[in-house]
Amino acid sequence: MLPWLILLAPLVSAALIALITGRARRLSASISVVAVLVSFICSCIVFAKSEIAGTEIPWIEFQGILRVPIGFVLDSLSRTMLVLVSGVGALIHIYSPGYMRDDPGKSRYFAALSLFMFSMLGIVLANNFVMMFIFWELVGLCSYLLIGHWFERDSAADAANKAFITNRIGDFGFMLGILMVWAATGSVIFDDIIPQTWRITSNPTFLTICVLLIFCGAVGKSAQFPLHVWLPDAMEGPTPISALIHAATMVAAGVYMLVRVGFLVQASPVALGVIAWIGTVTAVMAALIATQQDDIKRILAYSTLSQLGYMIMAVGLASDEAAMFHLFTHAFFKALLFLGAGSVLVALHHEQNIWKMGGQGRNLFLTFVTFGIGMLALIGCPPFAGFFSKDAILSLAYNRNPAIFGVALFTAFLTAFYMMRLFVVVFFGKPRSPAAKTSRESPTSMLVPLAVLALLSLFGGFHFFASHFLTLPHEREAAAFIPGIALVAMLLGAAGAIILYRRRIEDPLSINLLRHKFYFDELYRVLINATQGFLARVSGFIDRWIIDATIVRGSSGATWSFGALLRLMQVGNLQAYAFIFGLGIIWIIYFVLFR
Amino acid sequence: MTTLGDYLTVSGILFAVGFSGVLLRRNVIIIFMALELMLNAANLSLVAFSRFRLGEDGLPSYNAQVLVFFIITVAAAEVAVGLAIIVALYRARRTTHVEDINSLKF
Amino acid sequence: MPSFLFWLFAGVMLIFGALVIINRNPIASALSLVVCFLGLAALFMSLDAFFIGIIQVLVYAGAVMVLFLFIIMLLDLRAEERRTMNWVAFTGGFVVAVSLLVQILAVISRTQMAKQTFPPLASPQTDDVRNVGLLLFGHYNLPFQVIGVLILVATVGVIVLSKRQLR
Amino acid sequence: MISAPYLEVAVLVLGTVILLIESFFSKFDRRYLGYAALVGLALIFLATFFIAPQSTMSSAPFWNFYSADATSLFFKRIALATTAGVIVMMFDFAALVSSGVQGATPQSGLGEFFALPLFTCAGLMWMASAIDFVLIFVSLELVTISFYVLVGFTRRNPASLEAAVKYLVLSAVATGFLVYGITWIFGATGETNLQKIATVLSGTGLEQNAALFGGVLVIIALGFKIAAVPFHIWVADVYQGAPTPVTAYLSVGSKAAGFIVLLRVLDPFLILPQMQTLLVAIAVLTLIYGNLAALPQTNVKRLLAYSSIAHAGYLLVAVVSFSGRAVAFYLVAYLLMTLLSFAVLILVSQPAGDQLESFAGLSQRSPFLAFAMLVAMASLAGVPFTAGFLGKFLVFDAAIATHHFGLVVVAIVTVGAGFYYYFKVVRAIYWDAPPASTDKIIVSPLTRVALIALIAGTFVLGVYPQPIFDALAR
Repeated sequence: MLPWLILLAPLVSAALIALITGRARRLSASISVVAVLVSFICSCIVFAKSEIAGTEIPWIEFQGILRVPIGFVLDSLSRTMLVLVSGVGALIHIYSPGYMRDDPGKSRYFAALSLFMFSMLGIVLANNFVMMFIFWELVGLCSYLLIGHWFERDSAADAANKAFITNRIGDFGFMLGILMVWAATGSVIFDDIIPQTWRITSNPTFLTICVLLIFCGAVGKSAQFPLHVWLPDAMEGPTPISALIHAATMVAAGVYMLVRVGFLVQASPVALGVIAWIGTVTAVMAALIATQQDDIKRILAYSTLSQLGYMIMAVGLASDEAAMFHLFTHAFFKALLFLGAGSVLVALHHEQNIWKMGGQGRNLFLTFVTFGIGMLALIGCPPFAGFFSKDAILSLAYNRNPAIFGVALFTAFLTAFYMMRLFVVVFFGKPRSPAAKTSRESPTSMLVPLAVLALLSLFGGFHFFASHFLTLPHEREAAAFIPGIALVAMLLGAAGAIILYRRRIEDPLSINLLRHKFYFDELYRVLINATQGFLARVSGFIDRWIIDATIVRGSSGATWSFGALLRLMQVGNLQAYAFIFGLGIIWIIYFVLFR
Repeated sequence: MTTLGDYLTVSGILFAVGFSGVLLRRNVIIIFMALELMLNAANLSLVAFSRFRLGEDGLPSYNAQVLVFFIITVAAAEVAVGLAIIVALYRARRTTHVEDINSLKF
Repeated sequence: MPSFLFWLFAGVMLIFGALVIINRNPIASALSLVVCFLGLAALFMSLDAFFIGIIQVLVYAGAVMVLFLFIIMLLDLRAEERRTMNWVAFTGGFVVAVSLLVQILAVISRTQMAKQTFPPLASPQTDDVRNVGLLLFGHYNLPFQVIGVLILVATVGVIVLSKRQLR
Repeated sequence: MISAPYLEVAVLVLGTVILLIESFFSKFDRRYLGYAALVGLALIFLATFFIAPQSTMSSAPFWNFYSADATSLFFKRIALATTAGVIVMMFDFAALVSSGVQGATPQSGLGEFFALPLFTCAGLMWMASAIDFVLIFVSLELVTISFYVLVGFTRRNPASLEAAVKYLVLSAVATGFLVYGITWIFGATGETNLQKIATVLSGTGLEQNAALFGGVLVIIALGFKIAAVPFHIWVADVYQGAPTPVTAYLSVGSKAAGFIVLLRVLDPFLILPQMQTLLVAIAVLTLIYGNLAALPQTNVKRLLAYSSIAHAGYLLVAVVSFSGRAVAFYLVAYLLMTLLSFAVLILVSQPAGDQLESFAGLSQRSPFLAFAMLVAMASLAGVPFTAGFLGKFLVFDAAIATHHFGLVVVAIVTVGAGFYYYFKVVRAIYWDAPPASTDKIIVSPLTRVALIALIAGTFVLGVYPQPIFDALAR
């Protein structure tokens, strides 16, 4: 019963808010918070009592070809994820009413938030691919709704579109991958696939394609290169959303999914290589870009990308433990950082440019302290949580692939650099705008989650705490000098940032390549425009929606023009129609009788 | 003696002539007449088959003739409705030429 | 029926059928259609289907053709003024029609029974009005009633489509 | 217990009564006629559940023509439900019936507008039961002729007339081929009853060429009805020009009846191997054409027309795979989502036209309609959890079971194309800015109820298709 309660409490809340309490905004918020607390408490009980098992309900039964139950998987992995997701979710729910206090769309926000909790917990609990995919899509939908929460702003609507479409591209691959697994093993239920895995692994090419297609889903959802473009834009959503969905939970779903199907992923060395390198490229690229951003949330977004890259890298280096460990700690400190940023934003009336802040350390002392803890955790400063998990991944990389290790180390240096830059510019120096001078600390309901998350960021990485939740990776002990090197890189980065940015009123560095995010958006736009210009000449018809989905554009262009040609058949002249009709008749008679 | 094939051939030619009328003429009324030719070609074949396949009593198969009767009725009804539409079209557009009625396309 | 008469009526029918298509003047087309249908009625009768032959004359030559002529005159359609002929469309249409004809003829030539003559009737008295009538009101009662509904719909439809002023 | 043939009689009586009231009384609100038709159809629809299906009742000649098995009953229900849906749409469309007519009262012509679909409905129901070419022919013609009138009903609108003329001529050509085909089948077999034809066809000494020729011609005519490529050419123009409720009727009712007849007719002819290949070829062409031609379309009505061709393709895949169950389920799903989309289209297009632009920003003008259209588009595209998805799934499943793998591949690829053009509409609804001078759209209670029912149906059947299977298996 309990797993059901975990899953359904947020759904009930979403339904209640959408159908009944839409007008009463305060009540809606309370319902949503209560629901997520119910989920959290149940998750804790489930976590504590390992004997609880989920009941299974038959859902789709097509004799012999497809069986999809609604069933739960409750192993140590999903138990941990449950506590993590519902716990972080609960904190962010508590934080939200304060942040959203003046928003007229508060009910809509909480309905979507509850729906998100439902879907995210669904992904964690799903014991088969079909269920997982459905929740996967639902999560995407919620993310879309929440990014576009302030849909009156064009930038928010565009960002929502971008996220939705980019994710669809990844999901399409994911779906194909699921279909391939199903075709090969005849089942979509994880437990039934495992004994049948040899059917896939016996054919390495099939296996590689299959794993890479499934990985596409993770690339989209976890915003890996080259589908990473949506995540920074997703910061158009309210900050708690950025914290919950686009930092702590949803984007980690890709990693979780890869770990869940680890039995397949680990079997293909080629795919592992691809996954590891994609993770690495994402990590370093995002870190580079982050050094030159001015928007506080964007910097955090790129740091999320970078950390997700670490996790994917760990998966690709065949260590699910390290990936999950980093996911676990990252959830705490990244949520903390975002909520801290949200606190700053509220105080500064939603001014997001860090160069218009400054000196907030005095005005927002609690935010300052907690944000500092999150920052230290992120850059991997001992004894904070990030140190342990990042160290695990670095050791892993050192053992498995020195090239990746080198890049990862460089990324660690960059991480320290840009985070320290952010920290110094925002909290030290003199206030650089009127709002920054008069800022006041946020309400208690927002500070409590900050404090809790700060504690978790502090202890989350220690063995005594984390080992309750996870199987910790062993590589850590393997190479004792790795932490030392990592520490040096971190210190160098931090020191560099402090020296460079202390008491500056504007950015002394300006590297256009990085400032413009390696021109990814521009590159995509140029590609789009070229195709579009060509097609516009063909037809004068511009389809922005497909254009947004850049990668699809290439292949759809050809199809589209063919469609336009077919359409020309409809000349409107009756006689021409009769002629085509006649041709069809002649062809069919010939086809059947005289061929 | 004439064979069944002779009748079928004549009927086939008439059918093709009717269809060519639909394909070649541009006046909707003439196209309509051509359609009548097609229906009547089918009738001719039907009657020929009915005469060819005698019933058990040695008389023509009247089932086919009943069908011919239905076809004639349907054709008449179709002509009535069709001409009504053509008249309405003429009132609206002052034309019965198919080339002039091509505002709906692509 | 002697084949001479068959070919005579068949020839008349086909020539006037073709004239329907060839004539530029709609009235000439309509009149050709009448002659064509008369030839057709004769062919029906040559197949011992006297009732159908008579119906053909009554319904088609009598009613349908009058309707056509009436409409042509009501709309005051003159002979088609010579528009520029679209030769591509013309050739295309012609080729399609000829191909259809070739296919039909090929099917006929491959049909065994087409080479046979008609079997003699058991009695020269076909009494076909009675036989058709019995079938129509007995065995074919259901389709017959559906036809009734069809005519009702056609009537309502014609009225709806041609009322000058909607009430 | 009542007997199946009374259903058509009841529909006819209903239609006739409405016509009579319309002619003999002048001063009353014509919309009551529509309500009467709706109530009547609902009662008759309920009555179908009290009829036990039976294949033959007695040796009376009637049962040579008419079948009352579970499939027929099922398709009769589809016809009744479609007609009811169309009449609901007609309420919203009523204002346009007399527009442009000089001196017309606001409700002129409405009576006939409500009555004619009932006769069409009777025709569709007879088609669902027809097992003899004579009945197939006459009921099909009843449907066709009433559609001539309905398509041209708004005769002051040149587009409506143009559509009527195009439909008239091309449909009459199809009738010509149907009749010629029936002739040849009769010539080859000496029968018009499908069962007896099947016996003859499986026997020896058959004039195979003649029978095949006839069969092909009949399939051409039916292909015209169901809008299969290459006989689809009329669809886009006629759908665009016809009054929108009639377009919906054409694309659901006419198509559903066409498919049941096609299934019945093919049953004896599939003994001949060439037919199978032919149908596969037609299905492939239809899938490709419908989906690709829809891609660049900006007129929503035409878009739906091409989508209707595409769906005929999926249905043909089911036909080729001999899966009556898949055909039936797909048609129900298709009914729900098509009626839904057209109902929304009517409301949205009344001030602004059928172009995609009039959908821009619909989510702000009427969130309810926006959601309804979203559901319709999602279901048409085949998003999981909707009836449309399950329909496609059943079709693909049947095709895999009969080893039509190539066909499945084509179908799946075209589904991908489908997603683009359906979501183009969704994009306009949710992301495009509405034109400056647009008001909120008011949805009447009746339409609202109908839309909610359709949305609910789309979701319920998307997760729980069992009722449909039960109705078919009975």
